[in-house]
Amino acid sequence: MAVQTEIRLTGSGGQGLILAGIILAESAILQGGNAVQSQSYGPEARGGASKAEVIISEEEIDFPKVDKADILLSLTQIALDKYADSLKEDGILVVDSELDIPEDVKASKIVAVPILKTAIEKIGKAMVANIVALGVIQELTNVVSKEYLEKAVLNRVPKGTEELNKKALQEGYNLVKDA
Amino acid sequence: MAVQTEIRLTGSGGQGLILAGIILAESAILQGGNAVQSQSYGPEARGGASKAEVIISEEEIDFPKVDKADILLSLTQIALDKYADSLKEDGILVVDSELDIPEDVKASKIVAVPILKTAIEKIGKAMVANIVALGVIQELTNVVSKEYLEKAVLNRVPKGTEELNKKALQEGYNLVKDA
Amino acid sequence: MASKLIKDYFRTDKLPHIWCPGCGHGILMRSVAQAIDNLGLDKDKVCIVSGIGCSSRAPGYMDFNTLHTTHGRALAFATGVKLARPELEVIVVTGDGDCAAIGGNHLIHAARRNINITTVVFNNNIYGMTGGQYSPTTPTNEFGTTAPYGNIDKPFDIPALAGAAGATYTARGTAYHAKQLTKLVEKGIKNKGFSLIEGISICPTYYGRKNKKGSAVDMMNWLKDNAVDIKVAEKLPKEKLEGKFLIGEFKNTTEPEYTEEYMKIIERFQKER
Amino acid sequence: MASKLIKDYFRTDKLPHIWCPGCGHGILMRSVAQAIDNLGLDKDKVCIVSGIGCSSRAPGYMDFNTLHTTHGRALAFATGVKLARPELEVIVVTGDGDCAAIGGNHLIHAARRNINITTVVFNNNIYGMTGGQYSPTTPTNEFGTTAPYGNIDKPFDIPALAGAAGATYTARGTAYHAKQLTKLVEKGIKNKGFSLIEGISICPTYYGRKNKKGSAVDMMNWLKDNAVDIKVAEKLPKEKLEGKFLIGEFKNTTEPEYTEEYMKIIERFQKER
Amino acid sequence: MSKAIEKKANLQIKRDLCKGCKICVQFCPKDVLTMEGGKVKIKDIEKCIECGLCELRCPDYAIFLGGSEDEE
Amino acid sequence: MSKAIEKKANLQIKRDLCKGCKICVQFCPKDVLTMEGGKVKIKDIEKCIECGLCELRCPDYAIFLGGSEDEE
Amino acid sequence: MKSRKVKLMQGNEACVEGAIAAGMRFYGGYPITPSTEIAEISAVKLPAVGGKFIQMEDEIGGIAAAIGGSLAGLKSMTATSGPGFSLKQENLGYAAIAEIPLVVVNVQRGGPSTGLPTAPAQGDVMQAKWGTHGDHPIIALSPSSVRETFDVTVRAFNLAEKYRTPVVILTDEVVGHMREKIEIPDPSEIEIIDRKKPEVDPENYLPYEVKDGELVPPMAAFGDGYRFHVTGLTHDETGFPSNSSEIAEALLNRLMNKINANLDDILDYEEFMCDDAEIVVFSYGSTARSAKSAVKKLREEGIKVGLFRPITIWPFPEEKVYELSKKVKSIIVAEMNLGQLVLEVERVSKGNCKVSHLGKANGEVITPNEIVSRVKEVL
Amino acid sequence: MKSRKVKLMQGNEACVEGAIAAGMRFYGGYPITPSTEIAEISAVKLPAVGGKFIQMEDEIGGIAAAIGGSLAGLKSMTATSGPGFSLKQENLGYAAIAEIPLVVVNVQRGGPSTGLPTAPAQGDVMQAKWGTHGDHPIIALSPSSVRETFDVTVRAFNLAEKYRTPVVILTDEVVGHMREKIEIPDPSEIEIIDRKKPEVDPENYLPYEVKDGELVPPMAAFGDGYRFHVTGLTHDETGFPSNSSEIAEALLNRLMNKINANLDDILDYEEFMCDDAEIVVFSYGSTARSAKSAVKKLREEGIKVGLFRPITIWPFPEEKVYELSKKVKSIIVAEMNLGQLVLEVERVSKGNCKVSHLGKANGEVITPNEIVSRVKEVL
Ligand SMILES: Cc1ncc(C[n+]2csc(CCOP(=O)(O)OP(=O)(O)O)c2C)c(N)n1
Ligand SMILES: Cc1ncc(C[n+]2csc(CCOP(=O)(O)OP(=O)(O)O)c2C)c(N)n1
Ligand code: SF4
Ligand code: SF4
Ligand code: SF4
Ligand code: SF4
Ligand code: SF4
Ligand code: SF4
Ligand SMILES: [Mg+2]
Ligand SMILES: [Mg+2]
Repeated sequence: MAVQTEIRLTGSGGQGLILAGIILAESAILQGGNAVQSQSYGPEARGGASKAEVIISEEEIDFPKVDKADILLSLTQIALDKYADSLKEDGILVVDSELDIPEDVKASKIVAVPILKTAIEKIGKAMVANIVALGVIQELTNVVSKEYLEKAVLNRVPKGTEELNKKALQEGYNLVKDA
Repeated sequence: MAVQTEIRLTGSGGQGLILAGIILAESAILQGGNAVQSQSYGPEARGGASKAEVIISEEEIDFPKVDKADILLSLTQIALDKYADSLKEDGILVVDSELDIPEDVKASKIVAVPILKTAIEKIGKAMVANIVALGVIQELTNVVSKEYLEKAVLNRVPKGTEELNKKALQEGYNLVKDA
Repeated sequence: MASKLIKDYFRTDKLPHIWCPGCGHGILMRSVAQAIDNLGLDKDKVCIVSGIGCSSRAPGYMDFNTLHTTHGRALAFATGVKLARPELEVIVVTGDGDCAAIGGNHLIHAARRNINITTVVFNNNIYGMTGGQYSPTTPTNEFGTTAPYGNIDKPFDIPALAGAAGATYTARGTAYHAKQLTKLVEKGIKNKGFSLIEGISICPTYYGRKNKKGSAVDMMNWLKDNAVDIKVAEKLPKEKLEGKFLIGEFKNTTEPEYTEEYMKIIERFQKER
Repeated sequence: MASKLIKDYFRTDKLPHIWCPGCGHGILMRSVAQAIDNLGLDKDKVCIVSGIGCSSRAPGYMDFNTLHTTHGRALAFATGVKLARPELEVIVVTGDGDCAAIGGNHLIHAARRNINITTVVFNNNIYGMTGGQYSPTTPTNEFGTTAPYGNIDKPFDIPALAGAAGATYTARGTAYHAKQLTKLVEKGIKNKGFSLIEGISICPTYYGRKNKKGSAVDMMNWLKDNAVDIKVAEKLPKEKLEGKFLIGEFKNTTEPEYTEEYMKIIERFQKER
Repeated sequence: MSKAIEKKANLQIKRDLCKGCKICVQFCPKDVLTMEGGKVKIKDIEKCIECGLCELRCPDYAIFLGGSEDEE
Repeated sequence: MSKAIEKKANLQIKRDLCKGCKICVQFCPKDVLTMEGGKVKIKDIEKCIECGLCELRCPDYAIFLGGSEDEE
Repeated sequence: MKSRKVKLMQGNEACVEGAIAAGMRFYGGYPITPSTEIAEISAVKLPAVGGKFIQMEDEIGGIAAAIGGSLAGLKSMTATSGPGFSLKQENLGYAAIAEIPLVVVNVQRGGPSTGLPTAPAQGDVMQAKWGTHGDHPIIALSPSSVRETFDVTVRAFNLAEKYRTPVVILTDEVVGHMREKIEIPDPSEIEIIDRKKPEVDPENYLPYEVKDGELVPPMAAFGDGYRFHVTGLTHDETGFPSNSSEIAEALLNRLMNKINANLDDILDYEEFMCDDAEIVVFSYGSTARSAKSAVKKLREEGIKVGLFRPITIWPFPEEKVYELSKKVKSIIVAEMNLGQLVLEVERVSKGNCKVSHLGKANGEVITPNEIVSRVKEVL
Repeated sequence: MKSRKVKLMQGNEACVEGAIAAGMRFYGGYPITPSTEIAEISAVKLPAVGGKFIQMEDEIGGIAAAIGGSLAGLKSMTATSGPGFSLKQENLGYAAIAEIPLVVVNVQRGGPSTGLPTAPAQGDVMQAKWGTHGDHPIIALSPSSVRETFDVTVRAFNLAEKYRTPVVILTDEVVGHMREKIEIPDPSEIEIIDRKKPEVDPENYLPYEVKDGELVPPMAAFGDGYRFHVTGLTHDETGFPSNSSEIAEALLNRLMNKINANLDDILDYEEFMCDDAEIVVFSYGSTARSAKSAVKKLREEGIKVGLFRPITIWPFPEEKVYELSKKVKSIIVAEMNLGQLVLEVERVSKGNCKVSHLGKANGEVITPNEIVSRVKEVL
């Protein structure tokens, strides 16, 4: 069971985190593994914090929900405050560098990189922050391979935005490499 | 349990047999006894045979339906044919004298008297045949006393028809006395 | 043996029907069959759907594909039948209670969709089957077993309601004006869209008795004396219409029909292949 | 702290409300409160009832007796409240789905009874709460998640439907024309009988996005440009009304009111004593 | 069954279906019909103009013109 | 809370309620308002004619004239 | 001075008499055989006591209006039969979660669907507990006679008010339509319970707050000056919706508990000749009358048989039946259905004794003789 | 050549894929969270296969239209969640008595009433069997995964067609909304069962007549040239209503029997590590995944525990559970409600082993750890 990686992507409503979760899960599947993706629904999701969860495994995935995450991504302060303590003590926290990281967060690694800024400034589209974030996660954890992650991204993004999104991924990788 | 008298009044829709059943039951109650009255409902009751049932007893009445009747009244052929064999072997059958009595009927007593004709000719109202029938049953069986039967009739019939109905009862008594 | 119409379109072994002596429903049911006969429809391609009520017993007597559903839901079932198999001529026979009380929502939505179903309401202004409670068409101040002190509700004008909801054909006839009613049902069936024909019926057993309307004959006479054809009415002064009600055709328009529009979507896909 | 109107009539601790940025429902809800304020009603004697939907969340924010019921049933619950306690001013806040889809039957029957309830429909032409399915007011050919190939239904004209069913006051306003809407709601409340005011809302999140209507501002501009006051419309040539919709007062009549009529029955008994 | 059918000229009555509502009697323009024993009966067939109104309005399909003969 | 309130002349903004829809900005007849950081902001209070249209149409009750002051 | 009227009365009429005696002042419904008389008689009688009757457009509207009436402060009832009971299910759940006192009568007829509309049945017994979605509390009572219909209706209102919950009366065509002798008690003899009203000021009123040790919150009426919010969403003690799992859990637990912690008060049953019984017939409603008659006959023959008759059907008298199961050789469950409460009897008997079913769902009643024969078979 | 598509798919989508693969060509419904995607995806996909989608005015209309569609010859489905499932109950009974093949999906959410609309629950399990009035047959299936949702939906259609009965699919918000890897089988690999059509001429067709030894009558469609009558009233083999108690009895017996006599075909379940188990966790739907995870963990610790997972919920796998109860020390029923199927487990266990309940109805799922702890407590 330890072969399972549990990922929680958090932020606010319009940030495309569910799509990011789907892409992660799909890349795992393309790669021949198993994956489950889920999310919180409901009217409360409209305003407040939003989350998407992905479990990636080589084996059968029984319990489909993430309890404590191996990897936690937070793009907004509200989301970070809400979910920070749902990270495993030996987990990895990825946050946008604009955020204040609560003092009591326990993690094996905390990575604060300018995800939103990169999306806006380097790609020119705030919308692709989710893809940038995927790049960051990949580069950091290799939970899925770049090859399949790229495939999965291209499968899911709107026609005509392929290059943009590829670039976003690349910028994500770079954020880690350069860090 | 043998102190219970079970009465089934049968005929066609408009003949007022349910009212007759209610009156019988009410006279038993006025008299200090116990009574249950029931009937068949349903669309089928509109056309075909209609029935009302009364159980009269000094004691608590448990099963409220009449299975085999002690007294069976039939005012129409259809009703008689349908219900004739629901009479106890030692029961009393009261029919309008116009009807053909099935050969295989078993009863301790069969009384065929011109109930409908009496109502029409002597009272001038076919409608009161039910009351004439009650008179017949009373005179034959004394299942309730005349005093309380009369009271019950007067309680239930429309204002202004009291005399008519008293007369109908009387004619009912007479039909038996004269027989 | 029976009249040719009855023999051709009814399940004669189910007759006599359960309706009371003088019940207007039998007259209206005959008009529906006559309309079908006049149009020469294929019996196998006609589906008659009803809900629950005295009126809704009609399909059991009629020799077509017949569906006796739950109270108020005839039009919803009929919508399923029609959409699944648009080549069927779907006719709903319903009562004022079935159609306009519990079934009111399905009525307005079927009308709104303009789905090609013809609805004939046997309106006797009462719930007959359950023994005389007031219905949404019982006139104000009249009586029902649940309106012992006189009805304080206003009645619906069913064709007007259906028209406002989107029906493309609406009309009213009566059991007395049975020939006209047949024509109205015929035109309703021919209308490619949602048609509603109200047929004023008589219920001597409950509505009549509760409201001292006399015998079935008296009630038929009342229909005769109080129905005014809309074409005549247009020429009459208002005073002359006091207390009367209108019969005839109220609305007859053309709009896209629901199942045809749906088929267009399917065809788009078939072309793509 | 909040504006006086909000402070006086809203549960400010429940704000911000759950509605999306730019959702028209907030504007309409404010108009309802403004109308109540203008009339100087006693807050303790006002009861606001809703069903289920984004719009139907309104009562939760309003500082009156408030009742959030089941989907579509607001008017049926409200009828019970009003009949039980006629001194209450009962206002129903509902959505196009709540009121005209699942709740259509209660709408037409409350209208028919002319019970003194004021219904304000927040019509955003979509089911917002469940994520953008077409509603009975989604225009033909537009899109919803369940109308991926374009809606083939015709939309209801809700005030016309309510009027045909018996409502004595009907009107339409919009989120853009919020002042007028306030007046219409005021008149609806004052009407002693059933009043229906349709308030055209905007749902940028689903209806807007699905139909490429742009931002909330764009949708407000659309309301501004396409609503024509009925008084103005009467003077315009037909061509000028093409594709436009009417706002203003459509029906304003007087008929016996249901709870008053019921009280008369009770009074008869009280006199008899 | 067949004995329940009274047939005169082209007018037929199926007495077992008749429920005695009198509608046909009342609205026959030529006063052809009457009641007997709670059921309809032809009083004067000669007057019948075969207008079909009795058939049209009989709620029980008990009276009619012509009718189908192809049963045994 | 109070620091979220920007008050100028008679026009008040409650930034924590503002969801940034821009309706007030767009329909202000005098171009008094603008957006900043996704929320409304007063650009030029001098122009304000206190017409109340922003208050009337703000779906979130985040902008208004006057307002009640009886809270601490 | 006490006046007791002795009358011949129909079960459905006794229901209305009981309801009015208990304080019913609002009826919302839609007619359906065999419950229609309850609506009809309510329409006749309510205005005379200042009460309100309304015939709604359907059964959904009927229960909705009754809930509205209850919220406006009037004791409210709706009555129906099978198809209508199915339609009322959604709002029955609403009344349960929003804790609205309400009496819902189901005069059972033959099902499923339109079935046998004029015939008796006891086929909606499980539905009374499980018909609406989600876990929820419910009380259901089943009278066997006209007189008991009166009493049970009074009790239904009392329980509804006391526990702020919908209470279902499960009667059937036989009990509803038969006429029987009934002695109507003097009003002074009838215990009437009214809902508890808040004692706090409006400012301090939390509509779903319970005092320590209590399970049922006091209830204001709309218009009383307490401006509160009612919703069918999971809510906290303020009455406003909440998505918190703790609050959801606390709410549901309290709702279930207000019934389960008060079984002594809520459960009601009759034991007839059970003391030395080796076989017990478990039966309720009109069928229990056949059972009683059968028991009497069998006792005459010296057969040790008794009758257990639950009057409270839901909550199910678990403990009592469990005790019985340990004492007797066999329990025969006689009910007019194809096996409903027998499942509960089987469950709580835990294999202690033989449990068998004597069922019927063909529109006819179970006769005393059928029960007699079955007992003899089991012997 | 067989093509198997491997995809990431949502449970609700798999339901539609399975339905279309099984031959669904008609969908009538009304949206409600968390089932809405089933409607939305049906709206997208049906026209492409020549099928029909209609959004009706409410849930009652949705199931009614679906029944109409089925009578007109198309395989039909409707989907909903709690409140809508309550509204569909009346017509569910209609489909049962009129023997209309129909699939009804309930993606369960938190109840009662509006409750917790976006949270998962398993609170409508008893309702699936008892929600409509009167005794009636029902089949209910509950999948645990996206892939199984596909299979179970195919099976639901097959059972509906084979037994001419409504089949309920009880899924929940977790299974409905999560995305999982699914390998869609090639059409050639999917067994499809169609309703039996009459072989006789129209003149000799009796719509409810069964051949000797059979329990399910062949079914013509409206428009096929067989002009038959369908009613929700109790009817005889001609399809016309009857008040005869013999006919009523024969009809209901046959309806119940067509399910009860075919349990071998209808029942489906998974047993995981039950062979030597001393404790068995009984769980279904999404909760069974937590249970499986817990069992695996416990087995790693050497604890002899197994999982019994019914996929067919109704009819209840009585015999199987009875056998288990004789073998094990304890059965723990884990379900997201306050005690529903546990009642059945208790009943059929007849006291053979300890039966306990691990329930939750607060909108949260039961976690593997909670099950692990409970098992250790019971040990
Ligand atoms: C759900 C449901 N509610 C109520 C009933 C009882 N019911 C049967 S028919 C009927 C009224 C019928 O009235 P209408 O449609 O006018 O028909 P009529 O008998 O007057 O011809 C009612 C209330 C029912 N069968 N089902
Ligand atoms: C019985 C029932 N069916 C369906 C739903 C799901 N549902 C909730 S709100 C809604 C539609 C709301 O639309 P509308 O009334 O127009 O309100 P809006 O959200 O657009 O303001 C639906 C279908 C429900 N809660 N209950
Ligand atoms: S009760 Fe009325 S509507 Fe029903 S059959 Fe009799 S007369 Fe006709
Ligand atoms: S979904 Fe639409 S209607 Fe609902 S709150 Fe958002 S904008 Fe408003
Ligand atoms: S056909 Fe005409 S004239 Fe002849 S009996 Fe009939 S109604 Fe009279
Ligand atoms: S109309 Fe028909 S039922 Fe009536 S009396 Fe004439 S034949 Fe008989
Ligand atoms: S009050 Fe008028 S002028 Fe001033 S900011 Fe608001 S809309 Fe603009
Ligand atoms: S209208 Fe209100 S919510 Fe929108 S931008 Fe202006 S202040 Fe903010
Ligand atoms: Mg009627
Ligand atoms: Mg809407």
